[in-house]
Amino acid sequence: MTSRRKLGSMRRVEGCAATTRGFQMDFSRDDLIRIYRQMRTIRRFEEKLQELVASARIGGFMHLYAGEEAIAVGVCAHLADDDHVGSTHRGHGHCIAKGVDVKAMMAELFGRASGTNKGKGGSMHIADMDKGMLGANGIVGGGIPLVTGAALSAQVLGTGKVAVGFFGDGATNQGQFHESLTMAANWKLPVLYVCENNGFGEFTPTDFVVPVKHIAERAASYGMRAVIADGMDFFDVFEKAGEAIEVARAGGGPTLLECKTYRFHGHFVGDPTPYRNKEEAEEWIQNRDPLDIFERKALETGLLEAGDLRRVDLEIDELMRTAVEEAEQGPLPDPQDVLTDVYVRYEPWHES
Amino acid sequence: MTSRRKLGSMRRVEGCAATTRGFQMDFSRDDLIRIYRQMRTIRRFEEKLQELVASARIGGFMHLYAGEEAIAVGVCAHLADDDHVGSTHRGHGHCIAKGVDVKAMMAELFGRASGTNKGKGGSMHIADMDKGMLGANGIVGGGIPLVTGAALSAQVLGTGKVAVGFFGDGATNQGQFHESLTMAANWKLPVLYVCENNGFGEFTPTDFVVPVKHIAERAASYGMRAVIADGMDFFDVFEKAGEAIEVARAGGGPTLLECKTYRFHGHFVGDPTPYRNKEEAEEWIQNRDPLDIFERKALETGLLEAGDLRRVDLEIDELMRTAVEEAEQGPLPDPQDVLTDVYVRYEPWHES
Amino acid sequence: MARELSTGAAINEAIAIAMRQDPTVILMGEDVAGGGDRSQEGVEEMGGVLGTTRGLVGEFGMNRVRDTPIAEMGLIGTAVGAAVTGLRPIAELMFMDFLGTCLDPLLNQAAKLRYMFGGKAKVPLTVRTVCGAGMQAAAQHSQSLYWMTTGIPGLKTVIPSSPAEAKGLLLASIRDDDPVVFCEPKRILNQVGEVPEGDCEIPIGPARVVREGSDVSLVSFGATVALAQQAAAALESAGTSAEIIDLRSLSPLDEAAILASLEKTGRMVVIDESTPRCSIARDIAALCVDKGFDFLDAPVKCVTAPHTPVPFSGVLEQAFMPSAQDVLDAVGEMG
Amino acid sequence: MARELSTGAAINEAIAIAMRQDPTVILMGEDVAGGGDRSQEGVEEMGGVLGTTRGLVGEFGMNRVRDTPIAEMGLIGTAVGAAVTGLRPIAELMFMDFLGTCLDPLLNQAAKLRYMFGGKAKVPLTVRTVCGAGMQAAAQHSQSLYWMTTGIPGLKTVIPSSPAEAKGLLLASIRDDDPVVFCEPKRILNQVGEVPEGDCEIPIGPARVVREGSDVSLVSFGATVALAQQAAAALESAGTSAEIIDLRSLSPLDEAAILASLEKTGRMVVIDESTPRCSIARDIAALCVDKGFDFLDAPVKCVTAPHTPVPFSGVLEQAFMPSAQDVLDAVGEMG
Ligand SMILES: Cc1ncc(C[n+]2csc(CCOP(=O)(O)OP(=O)(O)O)c2C)c(N)n1
Ligand SMILES: Cc1ncc(C[n+]2csc(CCOP(=O)(O)OP(=O)(O)O)c2C)c(N)n1
Ligand SMILES: [Mg+2]
Ligand SMILES: [Mg+2]
Repeated sequence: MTSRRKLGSMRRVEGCAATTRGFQMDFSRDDLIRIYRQMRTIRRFEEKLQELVASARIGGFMHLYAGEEAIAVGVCAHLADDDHVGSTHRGHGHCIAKGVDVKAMMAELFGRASGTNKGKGGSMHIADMDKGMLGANGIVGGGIPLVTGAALSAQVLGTGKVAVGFFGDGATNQGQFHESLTMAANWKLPVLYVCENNGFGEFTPTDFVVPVKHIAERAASYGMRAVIADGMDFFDVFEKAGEAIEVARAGGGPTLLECKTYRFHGHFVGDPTPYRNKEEAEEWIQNRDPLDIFERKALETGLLEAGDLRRVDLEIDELMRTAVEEAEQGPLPDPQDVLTDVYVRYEPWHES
Repeated sequence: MTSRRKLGSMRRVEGCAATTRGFQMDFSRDDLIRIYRQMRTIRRFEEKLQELVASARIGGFMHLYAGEEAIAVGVCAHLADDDHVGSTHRGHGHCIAKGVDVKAMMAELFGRASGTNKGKGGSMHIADMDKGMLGANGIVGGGIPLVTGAALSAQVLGTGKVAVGFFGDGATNQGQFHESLTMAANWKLPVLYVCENNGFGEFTPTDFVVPVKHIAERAASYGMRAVIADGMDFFDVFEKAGEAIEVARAGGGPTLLECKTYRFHGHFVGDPTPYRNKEEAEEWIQNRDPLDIFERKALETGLLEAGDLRRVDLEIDELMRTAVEEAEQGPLPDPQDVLTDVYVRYEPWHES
Repeated sequence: MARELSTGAAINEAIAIAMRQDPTVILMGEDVAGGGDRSQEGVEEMGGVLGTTRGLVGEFGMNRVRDTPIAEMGLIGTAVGAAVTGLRPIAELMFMDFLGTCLDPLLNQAAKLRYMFGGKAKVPLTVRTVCGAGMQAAAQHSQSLYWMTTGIPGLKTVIPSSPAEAKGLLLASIRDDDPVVFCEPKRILNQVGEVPEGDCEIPIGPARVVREGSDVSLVSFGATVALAQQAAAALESAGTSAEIIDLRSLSPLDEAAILASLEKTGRMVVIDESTPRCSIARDIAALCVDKGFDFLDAPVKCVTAPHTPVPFSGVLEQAFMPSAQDVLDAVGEMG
Repeated sequence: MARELSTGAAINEAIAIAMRQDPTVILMGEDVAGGGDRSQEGVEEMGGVLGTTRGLVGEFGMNRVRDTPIAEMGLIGTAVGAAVTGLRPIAELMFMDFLGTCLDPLLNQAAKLRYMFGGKAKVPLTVRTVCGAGMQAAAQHSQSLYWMTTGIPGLKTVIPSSPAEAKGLLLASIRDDDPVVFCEPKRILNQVGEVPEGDCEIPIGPARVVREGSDVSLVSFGATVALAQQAAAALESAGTSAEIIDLRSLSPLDEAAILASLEKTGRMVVIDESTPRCSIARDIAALCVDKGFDFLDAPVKCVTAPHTPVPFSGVLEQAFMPSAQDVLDAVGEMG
């Protein structure tokens, strides 16, 4: 089966056979620029955050997504606003790829009332229900049952929506992973589980704590489809995620998609990474940068020129500058707001 | 590799290669009678309990092991008192096979101070540390990390002990199963995980909630050795458990041993089993009774006669009679003892 | 019109009413249908270990009544995810003791999503769960852990004391837009009483004055309301007039009702079947010594179980559980 | 001799002393070594996310210092199993918020095994865990859930207030034959203070009188001891003499010390950084209105965080956390 794909044209694919055979991808110039813009936005956003934390202009625990951009963008390209995504502590990339407003995200990180979460969430909890973004999540593995539940909603109500859960290699050791995938497999829920295998959980190499070579092997415990993608190559991720999402929408059940990747920074901002092999890090960062790989392949299509992308870069630099500026000038929450938003309704309520 | 085995001769097998090839089993007449005695004791114990609950002479939640005797006995035959076993809500069989005193067990079920647990535990918590019995467990999957920890003790301290965890098919859906097996595989702990797949978790058929055909397939998620045994055949269980325990003691790491079995009674005493297929149940109970299978094979050796086993039956009937009698006459706990045994030391202690 | 029903049957009726009314209400849990594949000939369902949900899969089908694997983290976590994305799930946690196996989705997700998201989500989830001692179910199947869910901001905790209360409060819990932990005390599940037909929602929050009195206030909830009633009857014969409050909801807590009763009587006993430390009983006593200080004529007494696990043996379990006599003793000690 | 050390370094020292002395003591947790395979050339360990356990894998090796997978249920459950079979494990639960992912082995196994077995087992386990707000770590990394472990019979809960206290109390916790949850308040981890060299065990149970006073008792623990001290200094200038109690251990609780102080001053404020419902603060207030009723000259005041999750934004987090001013206000309200 081959089919022509456009970004954003992939919702509600009817009658698609549950197959894993590849399909030909055909992107327009606009598509390519849009993809590049998302990936570059994520990268710049993270670079900006590193600066801001280093200069103590923002606080909190901060985990950067730089290096893994092809995954969030490659997967979310198949999703509409009402498809749900669940994320992790390393969630900025998923948010941006799912269409969350970058300025509101920045404001959130500055703890402003103008932030996505009114300043109550911060980096590990950025969410936007209007964009189907069920939140970053500070609990490793905690987002996995949430998206499983979103897929259950879709199935019970027959909406045709699909849910996607992003999580790390380390998270696959969590009971929440095991229990969720068991349920999704039993019920053939419309969900895609995307493991971002970046070779580390915090400071511990994956192979030290995960007793199989490929995370994809773990799908055997659920009789689940499993696919491995090159997480540094947008096109590979896009293709494999697209197939899996089609299968899911068509009632063919869940897929575990393992994307091999690397995080370009430490586990958190400030981590000096003494535990990682310098040459290995160099190799990934110098030679396997997902932005470089994308740019090379995009230019090969002949649809655009390097200059087109450099213009995007400038545009994004400007966006970041104004995002920081506006965030910093954004209104601080009223201290009294600590008490609001706990419940929809809570009566009798007595503040003690 | 073949080797001659005797019951109780299997501890501390040194330098054994981690192989799964079968070994020839050679039992003496005494061995066979001992095995039969254990299996029949379990069966009679459970039959007695059913009577006692039906006539309201004992209370509490009661799950019977009848039908699964070959597993507990076949596995525990390889263990010494200082090897640890962890069990489930359906734990009487494991206790008896591990050598826990039957009269003290009965007294426990009568809630007597003379019980294994001084009347504080009851059916779901019978334990005997002197026999390496880490307790039945009321939490499905709760015993799995406990035996993993026992195996960790053995490894850290270099004692050469091995640990065995029994659990049901339903328990393999628990996060505790997944997390424990991950750890055991990473560290090559000396542990044997024995799944008693009796086709149901409470009233729900296994294939309704476990998305793979064989529980053994789940070992793939841990890169772990996996073996399937006929849980109704003592000899098959004995052989496969023996190999796995040898591997474990020799540093070869854990094994997941799936034993296919059936519970002859309802999930708990009083369960009318409307959910199970009558013919299927008949087939298992009439034609696959582990005691019948054992008896047939034991008699085939020519080492003993049916009469030998009937004498054992009578002996056990007598044991049960006196066990119940003594239990019923045993001392009730002093109500004040509700307060003791919580801590080794708790000061300042103020009872409110 | 009201008929006599058991608490279990009243709960069943509430679920059925809610499910008929609102197609987004679903029921999920271990063996809530109870028998797996309904399509198999001659196979009947159990409707849960205690039979509470029998018949619901027949009426609502397997799309809306789902037997889950024995995987509480997945069960409750999935229910939370479903609740934020359009369903209104009723998830059954078979015994409250199993909170140990699924605390994270309640503590860190259900309770916090709305707040962390700045109010931009709601979690209309009901977790039904059986609690309490009294059936010799021993240490891992007898706990009263409602203090644990009450202490978590973002959750509500509701506990009925009779069949009618169970029906009314469960209807409100299911329809509530916040996550509610609905506790079903083992000892009242088979208790029979009058239950109104049809819809009879009881709002979550306000406590109920079970009986007016002037000398001492007995604050109770769930299965301890019956203890309070026994104690009040005995006190009556001794010439002491006891007022009984049934809290109904532990979070939110009807502070005003508690303080009003204290103001009236000047003396209070809180009766709670859980263990003492950080209990509801002590929580309420603390309320009294803060906001009700001027009303206090005597120490506030907490009648609870001791600081121990729940023992198996009948004699020990009886010693463990608070009794009406304990309430009388507490009143006696107040002087 | 005493030197200045941070609380983190004091904890590190206590672990090293205990491990040197007793070969059955092991350390396990996520990244407690922090860097996986120590054998790899040029690779250095981190010693935990906060660096607390740095260097220990070097001294004690990978058999006794074990990096675990991110699997708290397995981590804590395995530690419990190891504790009943001959080891004396120190298990690190990175943040106390993660109790949600490993409550069962604590609630239903560690806390109950001894009791369920009729006293025939012991569980010498220490769970070290970081708690508290103040680092903008937001709702899932800032909770003070010690009330939850305190409420569980069978567990002990200990919380130090300074580097020296941390060293002494951790030594006692590791050597204790019961399961101890040892809480490390985030805000004191980098605090520096005098710490005795060598063994300096502080027994678990007795509270400490930090400062004698006659007008009001401030009961505090962990990071709130510092708040009490600030408040006491301010009260002093206003002519009010405050006595400060540092509880050290929340379970067991030194009721006698609390009541003795109340008897002396007649007025009490309990300062607790957790949320209010079923908190340690309210638990202690309840103690006062029961056993200390005759000593009470004023309402017992609880200074706690509000009944909300922990917000991210600095201004909100400041509003969330109890302050010395809140303590002064509470004293003021007492009249
Ligand atoms: C339940 C839980 N345990 C531990 C942590 C601490 N923690 C935060 S991120 C992380 C590593 C996660 O590794 P992985 O899943 O591979 O994701 P990555 O950071 O590599 O993207 C850990 C252990 C947590 N947040 N939640
Ligand atoms: C954590 C937990 N969840 C649910 C239960 C209730 N329960 C007791 S036994 C059981 C079924 C267990 O099935 P399986 O593991 O296959 O063991 P079997 O009873 O078939 O031997 C369930 C659900 C429990 N005790 N603990
Ligand atoms: Mg990773
Ligand atoms: Mg089973």
